[in-house]
Amino acid sequence: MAQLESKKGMFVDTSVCTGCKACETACKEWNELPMNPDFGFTGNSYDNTGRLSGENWRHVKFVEDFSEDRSEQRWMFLSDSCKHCQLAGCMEVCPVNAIVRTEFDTVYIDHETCIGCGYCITGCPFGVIDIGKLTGTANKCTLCYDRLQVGQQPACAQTCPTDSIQFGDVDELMLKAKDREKFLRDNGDSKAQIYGDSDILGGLNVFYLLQDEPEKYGLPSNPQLPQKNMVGGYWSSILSFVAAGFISLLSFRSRRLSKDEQESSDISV
Amino acid sequence: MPYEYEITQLQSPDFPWQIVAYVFANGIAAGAFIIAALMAAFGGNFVKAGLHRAYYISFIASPICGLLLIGKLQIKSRFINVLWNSRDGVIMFNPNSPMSIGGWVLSVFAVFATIGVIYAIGKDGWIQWKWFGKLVTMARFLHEGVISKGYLLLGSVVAGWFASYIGILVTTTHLPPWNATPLIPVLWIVSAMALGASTVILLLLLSKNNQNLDLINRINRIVGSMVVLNIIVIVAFVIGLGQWSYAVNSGHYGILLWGVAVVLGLLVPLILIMKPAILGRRKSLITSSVLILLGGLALRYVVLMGPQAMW
Amino acid sequence: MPGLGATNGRGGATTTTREMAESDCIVIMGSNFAENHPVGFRFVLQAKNKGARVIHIDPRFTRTSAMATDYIPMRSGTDIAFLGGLIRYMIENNKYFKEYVVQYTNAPFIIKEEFADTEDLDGIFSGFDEQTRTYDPSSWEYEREEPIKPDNEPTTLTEKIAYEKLLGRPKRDDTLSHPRCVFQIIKKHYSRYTPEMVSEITGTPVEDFLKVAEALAENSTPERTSTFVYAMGWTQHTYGVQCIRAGAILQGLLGNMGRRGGGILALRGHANVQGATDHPTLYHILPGYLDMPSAEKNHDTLEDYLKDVTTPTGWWVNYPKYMVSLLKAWFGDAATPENDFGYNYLPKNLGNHSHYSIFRDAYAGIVKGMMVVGQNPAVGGQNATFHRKALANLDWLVVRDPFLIETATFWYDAPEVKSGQVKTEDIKTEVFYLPSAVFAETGGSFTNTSRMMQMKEKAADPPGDCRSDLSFTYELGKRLKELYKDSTLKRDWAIKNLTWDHYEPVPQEPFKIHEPNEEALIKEINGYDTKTGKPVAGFAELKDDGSTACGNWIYSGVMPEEGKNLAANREGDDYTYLNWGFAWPANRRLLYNRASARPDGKPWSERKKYVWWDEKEGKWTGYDIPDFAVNKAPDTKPKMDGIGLDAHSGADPFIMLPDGVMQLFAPLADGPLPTHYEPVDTPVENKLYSKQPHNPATLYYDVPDNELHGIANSDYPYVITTYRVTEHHLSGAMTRWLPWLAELMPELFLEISPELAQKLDLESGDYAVIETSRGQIEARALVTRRMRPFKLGDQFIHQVGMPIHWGYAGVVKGSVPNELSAIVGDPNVTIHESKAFTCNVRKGRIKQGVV
Amino acid sequence: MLSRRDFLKRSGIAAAGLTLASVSGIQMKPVKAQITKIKLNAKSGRQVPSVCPYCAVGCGTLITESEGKIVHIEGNPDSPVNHGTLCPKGAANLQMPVNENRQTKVLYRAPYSTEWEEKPLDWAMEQIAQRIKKDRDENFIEKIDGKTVNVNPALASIGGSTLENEWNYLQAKLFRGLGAVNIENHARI
Repeated sequence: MAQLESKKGMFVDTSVCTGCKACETACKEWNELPMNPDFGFTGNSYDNTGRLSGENWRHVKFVEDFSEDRSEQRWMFLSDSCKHCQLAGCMEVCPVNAIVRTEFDTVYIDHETCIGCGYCITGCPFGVIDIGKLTGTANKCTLCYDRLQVGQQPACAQTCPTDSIQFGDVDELMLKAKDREKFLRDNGDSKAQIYGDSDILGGLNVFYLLQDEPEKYGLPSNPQLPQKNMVGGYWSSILSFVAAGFISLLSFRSRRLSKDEQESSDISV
Repeated sequence: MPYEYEITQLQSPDFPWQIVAYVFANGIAAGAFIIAALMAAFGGNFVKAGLHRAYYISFIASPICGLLLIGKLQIKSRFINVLWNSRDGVIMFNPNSPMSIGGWVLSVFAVFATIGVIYAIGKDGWIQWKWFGKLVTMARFLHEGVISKGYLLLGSVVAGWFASYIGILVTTTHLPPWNATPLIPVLWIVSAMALGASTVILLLLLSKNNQNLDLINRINRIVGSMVVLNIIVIVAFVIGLGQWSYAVNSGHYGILLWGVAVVLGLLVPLILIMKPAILGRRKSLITSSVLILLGGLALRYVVLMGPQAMW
Repeated sequence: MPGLGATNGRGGATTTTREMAESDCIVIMGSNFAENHPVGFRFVLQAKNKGARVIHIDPRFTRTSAMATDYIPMRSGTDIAFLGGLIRYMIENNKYFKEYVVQYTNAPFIIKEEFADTEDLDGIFSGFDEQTRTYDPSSWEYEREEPIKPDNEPTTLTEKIAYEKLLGRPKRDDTLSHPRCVFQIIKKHYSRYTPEMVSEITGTPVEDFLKVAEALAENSTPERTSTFVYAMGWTQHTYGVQCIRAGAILQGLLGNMGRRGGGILALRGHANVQGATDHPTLYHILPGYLDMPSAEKNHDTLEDYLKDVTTPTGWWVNYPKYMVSLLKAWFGDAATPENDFGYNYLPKNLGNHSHYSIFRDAYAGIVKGMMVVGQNPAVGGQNATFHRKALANLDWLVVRDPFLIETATFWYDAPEVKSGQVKTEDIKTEVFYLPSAVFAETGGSFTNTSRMMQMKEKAADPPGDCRSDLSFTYELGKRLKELYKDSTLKRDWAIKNLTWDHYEPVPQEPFKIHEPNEEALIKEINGYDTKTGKPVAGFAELKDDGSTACGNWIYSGVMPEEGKNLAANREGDDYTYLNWGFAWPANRRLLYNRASARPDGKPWSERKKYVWWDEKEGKWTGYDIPDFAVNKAPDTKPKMDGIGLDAHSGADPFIMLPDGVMQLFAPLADGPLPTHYEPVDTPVENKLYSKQPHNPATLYYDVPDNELHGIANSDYPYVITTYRVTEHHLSGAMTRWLPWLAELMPELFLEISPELAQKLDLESGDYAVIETSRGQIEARALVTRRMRPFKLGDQFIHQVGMPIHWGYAGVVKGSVPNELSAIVGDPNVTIHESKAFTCNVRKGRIKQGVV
Repeated sequence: MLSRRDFLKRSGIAAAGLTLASVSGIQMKPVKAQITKIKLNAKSGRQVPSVCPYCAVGCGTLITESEGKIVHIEGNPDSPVNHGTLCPKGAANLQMPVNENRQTKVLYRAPYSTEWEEKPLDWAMEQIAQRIKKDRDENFIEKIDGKTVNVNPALASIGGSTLENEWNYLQAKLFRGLGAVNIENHARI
């Protein structure tokens, strides 16, 4: 059994992100991901990537927050990817244990084991995972597991021009994030908030400093594990089995055959 | 104005058509087994004659289920990973994943179905090889021996679990229509009973000896009660979805659900069961069973494909 | 970059991207810093996180505005009105840096009687010739004392020319109160640029304008410095150079030039646009910004030429040394004093051979053959349809590029061919397409926007027939010299005697395709002693008697010893990184840094000390190499009859300029002071000078389909500006063929405000047609509140904008936005006006959609 | 069929139906995941320092070359200009050399022809040199009303801002040697 060597993660500070998408390109360059097959102009600000998918492991979101009279003017960017959650919905539902917790405390999809069933896609509360067109297996950010093994930082953290994506130990990063949050709040950015502290799925190893409510960025404010529904599923299946079984027995055994059942002489004809 | 991001950018798993066919075959296999096992164990005294033939259905349906499940995977050659984890060299079992449990339930059910078919073949006397005889005696002991009631009950429970685990699987997700209601497993079990019973009736009608008469009528009454239960559960399911009911009510999903699954697949058979005279006893039985099968297929298509089209 | 050249003495950014982090107030105007120089922007954010003000002035709310502390909207094309307003504000409210202005600028100098300002002549300066539409600058001279000639005889060519041209010292009034001193002239010139007038012209609310003025004033003191950042938003106008001049004057008045965290950062667009103007593939200069001999002036002999271009005082007194050394480098031993070192075998410019003139001459059949290397004029040139017509009139065309770009495929792929207006069979041009190696497959160097030359190393051999452009030019030169080997004609002297063989490629493991000898080339650029062949240590060692040769004097010092190439240094540090690469001149990173110290040599403040006089050592020292004579004490008195730097005192930081001080008042082709004029296509009148709506000295081109819209043209009511996005690179030739970048920005789009979009019934994603008299294109509408209508007095003007990266070839295709803009030129550098013109927008698609 | 965008716009915030947690009330504990180490091999090779060819900031890059092929390009952490960071264009540098859209053959289009022909490089170089000489000899202007000008108006050179200093210097030297005056690059447009 391997040991946890360190708790690596990334802190994405959206207050210094200029939305340049270098992280998207660097991720594709290092992982040799192909062009998004159904790319096109989306009409949603400068975001033509649309969503995370088998080919886009990083997706920069563009949120235009402007009042009618332009008194409030904010253009917010968020470089979204897998959050490598402590309580990972995908890992919980994977039927073949292809999704593992690595020695760096990150969530990695082992491409040799994955059977491409697609169940983890529904397990992730953030809609991160998708089947890769080339590999047929589930695909998502690996936090550059291969680079970590040779002591390098992930390609997106390395390339981020304004150091918005910072790589390191999760605990140190969280301290840095808390300072940053305080600095922003003191300077009039009252809605600045950390998303991904231990209150969300036990803590996200890739966490964000947002400049507004999570909903504005399309992030769930209270994501849960899918397992919260499983127990109810068992209860309802057991109860319904008993009910169905009992009712069918009742109707099978009832004495009085109905009139026309007696005259059913013509069945065998 | 450019639209903001949806509440959460969830993804559809894009389960292919095989999942609908699988759940259909699963329903028939499990339903048939339950009818055969439960009625044999607790059905009271009645002419058991053709009942064992139901095991043929569940035996034939379970490999079909297996093949369809494998067909659903993107990497088909690695289906065994569900049971054996070659990387760590251990049995693969993840209690938190309904799909992992589903893999095992399918295997266990296949064992019960095999034993059942051996018992059925034994009764029908098809295979006379010596070594097969030993198996038949063992099957006969299980099916008719002193522990038969317990064995058959256990078999039924496994069959029930096999029928409903797909419901639990789709409920243990983040896609709102699926995880917004506890009733999908109920839907599958009740629908499975109806499908199973109808298939058994069709099988018995084919064998044309009339001492099945009483058995067919009794099973037909099960079908009647299950159809009623089915309708109730479907209505409860759609209401229970709350504002997500849109996923199954809109467009062609709505037509399939209410038109085919409910009216054609349940109401018409209910009438035929109540008033067989309309088409004549034999013809109405056949039509009602076929319609129930058709309705069950439509129901599975709507409940599985509708919500996926939303994400 | 004559804007900065005329004001400070050198045509280049005065500071570095790193220096942004030291600034207290960064004004980004005419630039989208975060979009087009994203990595440079990291230092702006470092400054912001240290509490600096980041002000972005732009018609659009862009990625830079998202990061700025203040976003200030402004109508395209009104930069000078805004800056003029700021200059007036600083003077009227006494916020200028008095001691800096008096000591380090020509504010106290007195101008001649004959000078008349635009306030007197309603929009034009004195000396304007209506026929030729040009200025005679003689009336803008200083009033000078009597010249004092040195009594000894000149010993060298440099002294001979300098003694002859020596002028008297300009009269000055240090109280800045004389009515004809530069300070008062500037005060009068901008007196009507009040905040209200500026708001009416630019559409910027008055309070926003005052926010900028106060921020700049607070942060321009001995303790605090502000910096300006600009790019194409300032330059691409028919008064582009004057926009830069306005910014430079403002920085001069605020005392920010040459100081830590101050200066002006010009953000150049291409990796080596600075290098391509230093070793110029430009028509009007020779290497090192030496003037190109011209047939229109008295440049008949070397001496006549030197007399015309050399300034007797200031560093440019050494001009003859650099010209002779250049000729020795080019012609080697064949260049002798007897034949003026081969001067007369160089060509002389017959007039304006700028980009548009070349294409006009190509269209007229004067230019027979054109070589296009790493450029894409068929899409990048203004009025691109005309550019393609010109290409179609060439006899032959060579295109070198890694991809099959639009310039190579115009004859079958261009919209006018696809729509049937032009037939491929009718196009006579013979086209040679040669695939070229890319940056990773060649050595060589780039000079970045902060004048720093960095070497690249070759990583792998280019595939197939791809060759580096350097080996192509070297091979071509070898073949041409072979063809002219036996010619005895005088006119072939130059090509025959060009020194060429020392570039012979030296095989280098592990490669199979070899590059010309890079070291020999850099040694030639650095300069060497013609007798010993030893590289010179710097341009101070260059002589005017032919004993030294130097390919480009401003890079002299890059190879002080044989084989020691400073541009290949790779030892960085966290501030001025002097050991990383080589910055011209003499590795100085921040120009005019003498001005970062008081006249007496002490730093203006402890917080902002950068270069100061070390009393003990008796030399200038600091974080950077002093842009000054190292051992010249601050209290040195100027020699009244001295030439060169001797004529300057110890407190004259601008050593390149004749009087050693910053020229707030500086003669250029369109006047000594920036003046607000409307673009040639504009929706409104010029509210300041009714009789002069446009820049009077604008260069107009009468080429087909190039007619202008003029003022308030009802067919073209909306202001339009063109720009770039970070995912693509200019004409898209280096990004539209890359799938990873093509998918990030797949289609040409038009950014439009919801107010206008509603009027035109456009929603995000709809197709819109954009029309001008030059062309018609289609684009996807991107409706966003980042665009806004501008309130000009009682009038509302709508503004739209679109990026220029698309064309009819590549992984992603689209219409060519440059088909909309007109060919028109600024009088100093003939740059076009694609940052502000007018257009019409309607919903729908054009007939033969390109895509 | 309703596309999901319209669907969500219609219903606004999702008021889910009866949630299972409310029904079952039991929270299933997550499985204690064990740690798994899977050995991967990162791309590696000879590191060559270079400069990004796009904008003028001059970011330092490191090119990884193995067996004569360029396999990866990322920012050079030692460079004080960019500290190892790159913008999207810089991060996509690899697709300049490694790109199937890239041309590797010399193409020639004869006058009035309607398609390309592939030609050897040597042939093309020779043709170009001869054409330059022919045009120069035919159109060279030595004197204009008595003043020597030595101008070859027939030749033009366009380009240079995207190319190395060494090329710009050599091109300027060669073309001035040929008497060309029509020399321009991107700096002006």
